[in-house]
Amino acid sequence: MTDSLLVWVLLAPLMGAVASLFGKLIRPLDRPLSWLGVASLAVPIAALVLLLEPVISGKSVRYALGGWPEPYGIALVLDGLSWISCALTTVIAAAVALFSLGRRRYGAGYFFFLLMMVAGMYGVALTGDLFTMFVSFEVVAVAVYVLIAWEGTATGLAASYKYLVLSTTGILFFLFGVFLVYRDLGVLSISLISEGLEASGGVLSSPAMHLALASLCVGIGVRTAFIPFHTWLPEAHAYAPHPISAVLSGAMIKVSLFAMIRIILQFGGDYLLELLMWIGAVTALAAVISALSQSDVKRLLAYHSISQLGYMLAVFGAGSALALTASFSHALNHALFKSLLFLTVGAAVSLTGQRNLYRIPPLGRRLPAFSAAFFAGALSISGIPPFNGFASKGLITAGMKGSPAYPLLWVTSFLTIASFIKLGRIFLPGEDRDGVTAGGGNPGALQTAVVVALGVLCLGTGVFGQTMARGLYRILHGTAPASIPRLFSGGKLLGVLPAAALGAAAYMAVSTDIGSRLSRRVRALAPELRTVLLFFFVGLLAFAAVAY
Amino acid sequence: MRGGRVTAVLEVVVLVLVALFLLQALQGDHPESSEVRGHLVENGSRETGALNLVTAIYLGYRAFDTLGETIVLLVAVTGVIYFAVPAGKGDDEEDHDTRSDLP
Amino acid sequence: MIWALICLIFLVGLWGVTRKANMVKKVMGLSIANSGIILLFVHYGSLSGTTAPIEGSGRAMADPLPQALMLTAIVVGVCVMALALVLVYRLYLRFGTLDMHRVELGAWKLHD
Amino acid sequence: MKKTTILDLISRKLAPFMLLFGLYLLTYGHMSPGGGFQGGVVIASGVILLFVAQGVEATASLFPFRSLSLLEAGAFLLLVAAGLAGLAAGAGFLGNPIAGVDVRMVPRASMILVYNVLIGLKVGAGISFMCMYLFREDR
Repeated sequence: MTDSLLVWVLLAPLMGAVASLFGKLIRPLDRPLSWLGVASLAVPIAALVLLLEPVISGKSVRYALGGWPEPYGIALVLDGLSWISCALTTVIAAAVALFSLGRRRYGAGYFFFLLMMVAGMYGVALTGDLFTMFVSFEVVAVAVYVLIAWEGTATGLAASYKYLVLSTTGILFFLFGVFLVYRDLGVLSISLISEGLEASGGVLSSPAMHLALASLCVGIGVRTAFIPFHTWLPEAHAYAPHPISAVLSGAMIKVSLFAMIRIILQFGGDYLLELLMWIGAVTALAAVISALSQSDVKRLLAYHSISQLGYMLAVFGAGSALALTASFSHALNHALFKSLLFLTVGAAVSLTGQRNLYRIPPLGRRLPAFSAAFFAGALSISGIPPFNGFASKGLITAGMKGSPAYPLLWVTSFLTIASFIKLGRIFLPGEDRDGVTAGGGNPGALQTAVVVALGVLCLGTGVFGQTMARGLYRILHGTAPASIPRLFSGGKLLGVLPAAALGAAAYMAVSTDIGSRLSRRVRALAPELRTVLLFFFVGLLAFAAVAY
Repeated sequence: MRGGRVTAVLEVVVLVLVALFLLQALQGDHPESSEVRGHLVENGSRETGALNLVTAIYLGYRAFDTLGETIVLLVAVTGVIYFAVPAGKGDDEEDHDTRSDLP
Repeated sequence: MIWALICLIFLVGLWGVTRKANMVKKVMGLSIANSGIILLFVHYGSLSGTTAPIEGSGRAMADPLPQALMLTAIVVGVCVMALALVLVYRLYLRFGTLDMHRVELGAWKLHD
Repeated sequence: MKKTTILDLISRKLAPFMLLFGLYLLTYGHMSPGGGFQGGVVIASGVILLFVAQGVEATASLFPFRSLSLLEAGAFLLLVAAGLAGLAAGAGFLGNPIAGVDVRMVPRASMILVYNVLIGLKVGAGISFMCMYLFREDR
C-alpha cells in the first residue's frame, strides 16, 4: 500500500490545481477553491511522513506506473535524495501558498499555476525516467514563465522571456543527452543507466557517454544557476511577485540541483566533481561580491541565492558522504531562510512601494513581527549560532576539510555578513516617516503567521542541527553516520567572531565613496541575452572538455 | 553596440565548437537494436490492445508522459489567455502593482 | 551524412537564437532547433525500418518509442513557443519594439 | 474581416468535414495513425476556420467561450479520473482497469480509446478557445 502513496504525493497538488482552475472559471467560487487548492498540499505532507520509515531503513520505494515493469514503463522512485527534495518542495510551497492566500489580489488562477509548478517539481524529484524528467521540468518551466511575469510589469515580462529562451535552449541539450542515452544504452530509466554503463565499461569509455552526461548536466544546470548559467536568476527573482521569488529561490533551483546530482551519481561522473567544486566556490564568491554592490533589495537577495547555491555545489564537489550530507542540509536550511528573507523583504517592498535599499524607510516599529523574522533569516544566512545557517556551514567546513577551494568559501561567508548588515537597515526600529503607506496594504495576520513560523523553523533547525545532520545522513545513505563533527564545539563558536568582525569591516569599506563607485560599476554588469547564451555555450563546452 | 565585433566573433567560435561537440557525440558505431524496443514491438499491441504501437506506447506504457504533456498544454493555454490582455489595460506602473485581476 | 545535416538544422536554430536581435526571430530559432532534435530522434527510429509501426504490417517497422517520445516533445515545444510569443506580444505593446537589445535597455532603465 | 461569399461558402462546407476528420483521428487513434493530440488539433483547426471566416460572434453561438473553457478543464479532470480508475482497479495509476475484464465482451483497447477521446477534446477545446480569445482581442 505504501508505494501507491507515492502517486498521491504527485496527484494531490495536481487535483488542487485543477480545483483552482475551476475556481478561476467560476467566479463566485474563486476564494473557496483557492483555499481547497492550497489545502491539497496537506496530502504530500502526510504521505512523506508515512514514507519516511522505509527511506530511513535504506530501502527505496518504487512504484511502476500503469503496472508496467521498469524498463518499458515509467516508475516513480523514492530514495533518500528524492525524499529530501520532496520534503523541501512541500515545506516551501506550503509556506508560500499560505502567504499568497493572505494577499487578496492573487486570484484562483495564480494558485493554479503555483500548484502546477509544485506538481511538476514533485515529478522531477520522484521520476525514475529520463524523458519523464524532461516533461516534468517543462511543466515547472511553463508554470514559472507565467508566474515570473504575473504582475505584467515590463521588467517581469522581459525577465520571463529571457529565462524562457535560455532554459529552452538548455532543455534542448537535455533532450540531446536523452537521445544519446537511448541510442547507446537503449534504455531510458535512470536506475538502469548505471548497469548499462558498467556493462560498457564506465562513462569515460565511449566519447558519446560523457558528452551525454555533459549535455544532461548543462540542460539541468540552466535551472540551478551556478556560474556559467546564473545570468537569468537576478532578473527573474527580482521582478517576479514576492512569493514566487521565495519559491523559486527556496525550492526550484534546489530540486534541479538534486536532479543533477542524481544523474551525476547514476552516471558515475566522478571526474566532474573537481570541476563542480571549483565552479561552486567561484560562484559563491563572485555572486556575493555582486550582491554586496546591489541597491535593489530583491536583486541583492537573488545574488545571495546564487552564492549559497555555490556553497552547496562546492561541498558536493568535495565528494565524501559527509560532504553530500552537508550539501543537502545546507540546501534545506537555505530553503527556509531564503524564502523567509524574500517574503519579509517583499512585504517591505510592497508596503513602501520602494525597491531601492536607501529609499525604504526603517520599518522596525511598523512591522515588528516581520522585522524579528527578517533578523532570524539574516542571522541564519550569515551563519551566526544558534541559527541553522551556522549548523550547515559547520558541516560544510567539515565536509570540505583540506580542499583547496575552501578559502573562497570562507571569504564569501564574511562578505555575506557584510551584505546583511547593509540590508538589515530597512528593518531597524526607526522613526515612522509618512511615506510608508504609499505602497500596497498592510500584511495580513496569515502572512505574519507564515513568516514567524519560518523564523522559528530557522531557529529550530539550527538548535537541533546535530540531530538534523544525523537524520539527513541516515536518509541519504541508509546507514547510521559514522562521524558527525560536533557542530556547536567551542572552537567553531569562537570561529564566528573573526568572520563577524571582518564582515563589519567589509561593510564599512563598501559604504565609503570608493566602495560605492565600485559597486555602481559592478551593478552595471547586467548581461544581455546574447552574452547570457554565450555563457551557456561556454558552460556546455567546459562540462564536455573536462573529460578529455 | 559596444563590443559588437568581439561578441560576434566569440559567438561564431563558440557555435563552431558546439558543432564539433554535436558531431563528436553522434559519430561512432551505435548498437542498432535495443532490448526495450524489441519487447515493445513484439507484445505492445497484445498487452495494451492498441494496434498502433505509437499509441500503445504513449497511452499505455508511458501514459504518465502524456499526462504531463496535457498538463503543459493546459498551463500554456491558460497562461496565453491570462497574458492576452487588450492593449492599454494593465500597463505597469513600475512599483505599485495595482493590476486588476483578470477574467 | 544525415547526422551532419540534422546537426546543421539544430545549429541553424541555435544561430537564430543567439545572433538575431529580433525577439520573434529568436522564437523561430528555438522552433527550428526543436525540430532539429525531433528529427534526430525520428531519424534514429527509422534506421530499423521505415513503415508506420502499425501491428500487422509485414514489412520492417520503424521504432515506435522515439516517435512516441517526440509526440510529447512537439507538444511541449508548441506550448513554449505559444508562451514566448505572448510574452513578445506584451513586450511589444509595452515598448513598441521587437529588438531585444532595446527592450532590455528599456526594462533596465525603467527599473532604476 | 470582410466576409467574401467564397470564403463564407467554402468555410461553411469545409468545417464540418474537418471536425469529422478530427473525430475520426480520435476514435481510430489506436488502430490507424492518429491519436489524441493530432485529432484535437484537427478539430481546433476546423473551429478556427469557422470563426476566421464567419467572424467570432457567429461561431461563439456555436462554440461559446464559457463551454469551451469548461470543456477543457473538465476533460482534463476526466483524464485524471480515468487514471485513478486504473489505480482503483489495481492496475496502477494510468493503468488499464479493463485488462482483467473478459476481453471478448469489452476490447482491451477501449481504455486507450477513452484516453484518446478525452485528450482530443481537451486539446481541441483548448487551442480553439485560445485562438478565439486572441482573435477577439484584436478587433
